[in-house]
Amino acid sequence: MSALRGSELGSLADPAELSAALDVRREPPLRLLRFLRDMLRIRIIEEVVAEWVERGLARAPCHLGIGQEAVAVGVSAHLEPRDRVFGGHRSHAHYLALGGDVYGLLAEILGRHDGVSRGMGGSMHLVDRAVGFHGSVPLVGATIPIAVGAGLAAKMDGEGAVAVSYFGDGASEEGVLHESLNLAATFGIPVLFVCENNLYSSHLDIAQRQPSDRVARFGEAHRIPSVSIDGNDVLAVARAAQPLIARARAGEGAALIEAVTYRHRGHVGPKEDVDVGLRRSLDELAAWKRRDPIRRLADAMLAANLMTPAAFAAHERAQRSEIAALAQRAEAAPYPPQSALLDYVFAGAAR
Amino acid sequence: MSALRGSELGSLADPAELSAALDVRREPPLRLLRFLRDMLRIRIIEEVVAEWVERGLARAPCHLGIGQEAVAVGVSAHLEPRDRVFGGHRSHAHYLALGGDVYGLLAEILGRHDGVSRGMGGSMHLVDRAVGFHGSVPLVGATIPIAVGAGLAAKMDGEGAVAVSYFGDGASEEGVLHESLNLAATFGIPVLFVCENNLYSSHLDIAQRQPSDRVARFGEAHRIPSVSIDGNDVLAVARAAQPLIARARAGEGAALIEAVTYRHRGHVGPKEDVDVGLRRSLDELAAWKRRDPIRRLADAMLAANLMTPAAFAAHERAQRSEIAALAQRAEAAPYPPQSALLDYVFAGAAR
Amino acid sequence: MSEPRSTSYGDAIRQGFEYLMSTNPKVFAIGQGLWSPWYVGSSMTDLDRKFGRERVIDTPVSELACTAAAIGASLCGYRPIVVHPRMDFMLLAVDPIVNQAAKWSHMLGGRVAPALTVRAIVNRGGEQGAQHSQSLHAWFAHVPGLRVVMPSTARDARDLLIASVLCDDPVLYIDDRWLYERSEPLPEVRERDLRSEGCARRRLGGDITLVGAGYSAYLCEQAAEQLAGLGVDCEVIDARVINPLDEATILESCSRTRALCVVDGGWRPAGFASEVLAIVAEQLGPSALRAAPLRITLPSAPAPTSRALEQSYYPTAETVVRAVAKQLGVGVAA
Amino acid sequence: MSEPRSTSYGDAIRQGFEYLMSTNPKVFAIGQGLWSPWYVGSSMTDLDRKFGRERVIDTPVSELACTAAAIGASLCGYRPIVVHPRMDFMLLAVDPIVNQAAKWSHMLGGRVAPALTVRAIVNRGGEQGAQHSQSLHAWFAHVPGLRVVMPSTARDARDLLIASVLCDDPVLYIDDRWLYERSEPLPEVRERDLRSEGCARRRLGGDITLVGAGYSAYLCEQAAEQLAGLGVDCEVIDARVINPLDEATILESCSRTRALCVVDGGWRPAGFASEVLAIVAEQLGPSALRAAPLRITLPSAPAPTSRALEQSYYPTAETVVRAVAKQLGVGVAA
Ligand SMILES: Cc1ncc(C[n+]2csc(CCOP(=O)(O)OP(=O)(O)O)c2C)c(N)n1
Ligand SMILES: Cc1ncc(C[n+]2csc(CCOP(=O)(O)OP(=O)(O)O)c2C)c(N)n1
Ligand SMILES: [Mg+2]
Ligand SMILES: [Mg+2]
Repeated sequence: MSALRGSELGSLADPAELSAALDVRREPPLRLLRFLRDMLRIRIIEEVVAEWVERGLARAPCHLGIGQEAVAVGVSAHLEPRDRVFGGHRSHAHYLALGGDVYGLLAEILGRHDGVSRGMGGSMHLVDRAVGFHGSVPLVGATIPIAVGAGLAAKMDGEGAVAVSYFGDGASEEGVLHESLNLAATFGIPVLFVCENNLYSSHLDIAQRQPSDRVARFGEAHRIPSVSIDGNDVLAVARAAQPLIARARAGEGAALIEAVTYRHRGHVGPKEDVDVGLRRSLDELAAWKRRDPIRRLADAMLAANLMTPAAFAAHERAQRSEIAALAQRAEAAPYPPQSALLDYVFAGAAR
Repeated sequence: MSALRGSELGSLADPAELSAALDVRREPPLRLLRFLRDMLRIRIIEEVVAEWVERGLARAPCHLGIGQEAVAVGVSAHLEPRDRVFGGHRSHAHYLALGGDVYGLLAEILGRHDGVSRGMGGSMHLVDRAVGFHGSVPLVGATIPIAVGAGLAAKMDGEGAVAVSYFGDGASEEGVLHESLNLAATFGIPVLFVCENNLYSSHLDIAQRQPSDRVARFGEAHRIPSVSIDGNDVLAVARAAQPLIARARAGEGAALIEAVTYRHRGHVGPKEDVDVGLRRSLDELAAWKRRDPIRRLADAMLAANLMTPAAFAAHERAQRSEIAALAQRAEAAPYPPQSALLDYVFAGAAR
Repeated sequence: MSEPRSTSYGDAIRQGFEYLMSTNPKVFAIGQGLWSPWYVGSSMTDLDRKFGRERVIDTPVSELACTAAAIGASLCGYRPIVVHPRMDFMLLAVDPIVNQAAKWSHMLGGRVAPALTVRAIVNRGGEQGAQHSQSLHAWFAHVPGLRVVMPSTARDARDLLIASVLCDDPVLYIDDRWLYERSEPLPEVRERDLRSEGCARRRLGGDITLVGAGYSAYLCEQAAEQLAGLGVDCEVIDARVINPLDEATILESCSRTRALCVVDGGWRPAGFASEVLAIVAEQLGPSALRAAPLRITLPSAPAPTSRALEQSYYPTAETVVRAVAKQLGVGVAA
Repeated sequence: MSEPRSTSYGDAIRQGFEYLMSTNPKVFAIGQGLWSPWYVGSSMTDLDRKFGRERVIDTPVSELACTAAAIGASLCGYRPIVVHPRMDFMLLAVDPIVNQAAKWSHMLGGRVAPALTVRAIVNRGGEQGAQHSQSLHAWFAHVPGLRVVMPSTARDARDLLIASVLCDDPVLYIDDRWLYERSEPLPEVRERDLRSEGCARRRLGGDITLVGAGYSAYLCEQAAEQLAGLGVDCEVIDARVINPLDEATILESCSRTRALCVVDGGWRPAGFASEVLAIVAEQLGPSALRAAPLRITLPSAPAPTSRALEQSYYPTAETVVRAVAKQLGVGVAA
């Protein structure tokens, strides 16, 4: 019914391109270190989750964003706890990049009462308003208009907070994206739409689902500033997000970032799902792995002598063991009590 | 919350412009006569309906398209009975322009069993497959994806039929338009999207509802050929529709026409509803009446000596009395029997 | 002392909005037609002038996004009221209501609940037809996590609106255009906790319990008056909040009258009336009633347009009177 | 003679598609995941290879437009099957199903009816949570103009799919992933007229009537077996088509057994179980049953994720056995 069409994203969607180390010359070293640390933390945590799934410890569907870490880390560089961030089914990184609680996330993924959602949500239903994470739920596209409403509230508050909606290229096929873009544009709502275009929705390549691979065209059609960028370049993401978030804070309304990226794992779970779409194959996957956002930043920092290989290795080891300890603690945490089944149906339980 | 913004449609949406008589020099006279006759017929019929509403004879909500006749007449010039046309709440013209049955429509509007929908639908629910009118229903946007499906069927049939979806600028705010455009674009479906942009949705000016008054941008975003034209120029409509319908028949897929127009009457019923939106006022209405599609064609034909004033007047009188006779017959027609309430819930009643 | 002035149901809704918006800066209204003089009848006239178009927001034709946006605002401390001028069109927004709002608190471990009110107007008759007529209250009564309110009196129209908006849970508030002219003198507003609002006994009686919600409760009251003339002493229960339903009041009444007729402006299968019959059967057991319980509902057909058919489609007080009289073996003039 | 080969419910669905698509060129399938090896379990494996991707169409994530497009195709002579891999996501398509398809014939005076089949898969458990678990069959049973089919056996999974697609009305066909491994030998396909399909008596018994639909009917059968061991002789009624419901079979059974338990995988208020209780109360009158009828349903909460809670959330055969034994005063080991 459909055939591969020419890419409008060009090199942004071509794994053979843009795999060089980043240009870090003009960036403050501390910032680079923070980006590296945050991306690495997210990667390691999701690797732990992948292992949990393989071992049968995590039973809820887990959608891993391994390979996509730069998007949330770059955007979150400009966010504050008073902002209102919403995600979807693949939102571990969206939460963690805000400085989210690692143990709370891990416990949640195992369905334990210590989790950020008290074990009622699992991987796909996260909330932690202390860091500005207002909720992720797995129904595709669901939180896009909810984020717009949170932005409307920010506008009414008049204090410069912004809302952020993370969604995927698949979600851009739900009509509600367009209703949301129109509301945001018409009412001048401070909301940043962040589309992680990883070129796939489940098993289908975007070429099988849309006449163009460039999602930013929808922001343009609704007359909000829209950019398509390399989502595997954390510096490019941060650079793109900064002025758009600043504008929104200043009362100048919504914007859209399309961050082109790729997931290393399959749609759900730890496997790699090769050969499911038109293009996704071992070759494509291997090419995209060369465009790994963490490696590109680390290589640049090593080349610029901002850290030594040994220091990097030590840092990684430290993070791994810290996370392993939290994971172990989560594995031992209690499940929600039976009363939880009815306690949270309505408001009123302790918040 | 919103303010008047600059118009992207420019003169197309400016009633001070484009009110001159049409340029009819290169058009076959018979075609002009047919356009004039068809537009006039629709106008007269809707005036009868307006009167019925005022007299309390027609009780169902009637949405009149007086002032918008050129759109359906221009598009229908290229349609065939095997095509599949769908409309909405304001669809008398969409049906009549296909050569629809005047008595059947009038009887339907009065809720009589002789009506095109056997008196079960009234003004807002019409069907007559003999002329290619596959259905109009009043839930805004509802028939857009249904038309896409009818187009998909035409594609599967492979015989060159096309689907047509009429909808308004208000309907372009329903997400389903975008889902429909994407499906049509992705699957190469022969469907013509015809947006009658009359600049209002009920009481609201498009400037209060969208960041731009140009609806064709949505077709463009979904990468289908899209044009914005003067919807009060029947020749311009016919000229725009011809190649787009031809392409669709030839298997080249969907297209969108935005026909900018204006309704002389209020959103519903015979009144004029001035002062309900940002702009709609007696002045605006008066200006748009100068851009009347029937007058512009008639003036041009008179100026070009294609008819005399007397012949035109006689033609109009003849149409009026013919329609009056049909209206009288409809007024005397029977209501559906009580059994109709349950007879049509499921298929199986005689078709 | 002068006669207390009577307030109509439509105006009472407007007063509810007025009270909420004057006393609580976090309350706002959003929906189609809110700047229109005719869209929602008398129920919101001039609110945009009084409170400004930033707090009374008319919207594009985007039911889904507008409803979900209200959820988002509610998560950030606001108390939005989303207005759907017709419940039929609200079906485009079932996802935010049922999949999001109703589940939000539960699926996120009670960390936050969306305190939004969705106002759905039942607007039928007038030859508007099948897509302009539905009352799907039973659907929403089926869904855990949603409170569903159906006022039948002017006072409830005002006070239950206020209670809905002040409630921390998502509430579906359903009002009916056929009630807009129903009037009564209104006392001062008293803020109520929606969680403790249940059925109201509109009339005491011993022969049969009539149960209804919204406009159907009004039909029950009218029918009860006519039935009194035939010597049938009806008890009338106005359900008011159909989810969670105050079963106790209905059960108590039925165990006394030992007869039941539920009037319901929705369809029959798996409807509100079915639920009431089920509760009574399940809780009171066999032999609790003297006669088979009755359901008076719409016929199993979409709404017709033609007036001739509309007239037989919608139950009236007379429909109720006839059915009850027949069930109880009382004579009624044909 | 060799043992007849057993076919699973999931495979039976696939066979239904295969039969339809091989015998009727107007049949096509459209929905998300139809080219995926895992999306809809075993129920459509390789159909795209066999019949081509023009007839087995995988789609963008656009539930509303895809469902409505199927209506459009059906109006032009096709027999589409729209596949919703989860009923939860189908809520985005309630408008085309309920406002359009179910009303189309009626509001257009019977001139044309949309002969489409909407296939909704109930897919729950596995810690998927509240948005990946719903069975809202009661909603659709409430709506006139829609036929609602819930097969519980492999044979019905195949033959009712075929009957649904061949039927001239819009049909909602609901299958349940928890039944995909249930197997039985299948006879040759016999085309049936859906309009004459009603309840099936899966087991004859005199002590109590158990009623269920879909997976719940299977639970009834399992419970009946266990109850037989306790000396309770259950009659099991599989509803199969819940709208319009074959009331006669249920009434006949209840009037014989004089006891009723409805098992329902949906929520309680205004649910399918409510409807069955209401019909029995209304039609059979007081004292028809020996004991109060039972409804076994989900608790009034969204589906939890954590396995510990999932286990207590969903009723099992044991839940049924315990409830029935208690109601009939039969001892059962704790
Ligand atoms: C409304 C709805 N439809 C379908 C699904 C099934 N589904 C889950 S994730 C997914 C893919 C979404 O793709 P995209 O938005 O690109 O996000 P990604 O998985 O690539 O991160 C789909 C179709 C769903 N969860 N919700
Ligand atoms: C889903 C839905 N929402 C709202 C309405 C109420 N309504 C009826 S017509 C209309 C205006 C539509 O405007 P437009 O599409 O521009 O068509 P026009 O009336 O201008 O011809 C609205 C909002 C409806 N019928 N359906
Ligand atoms: Mg994606
Ligand atoms: Mg318009």
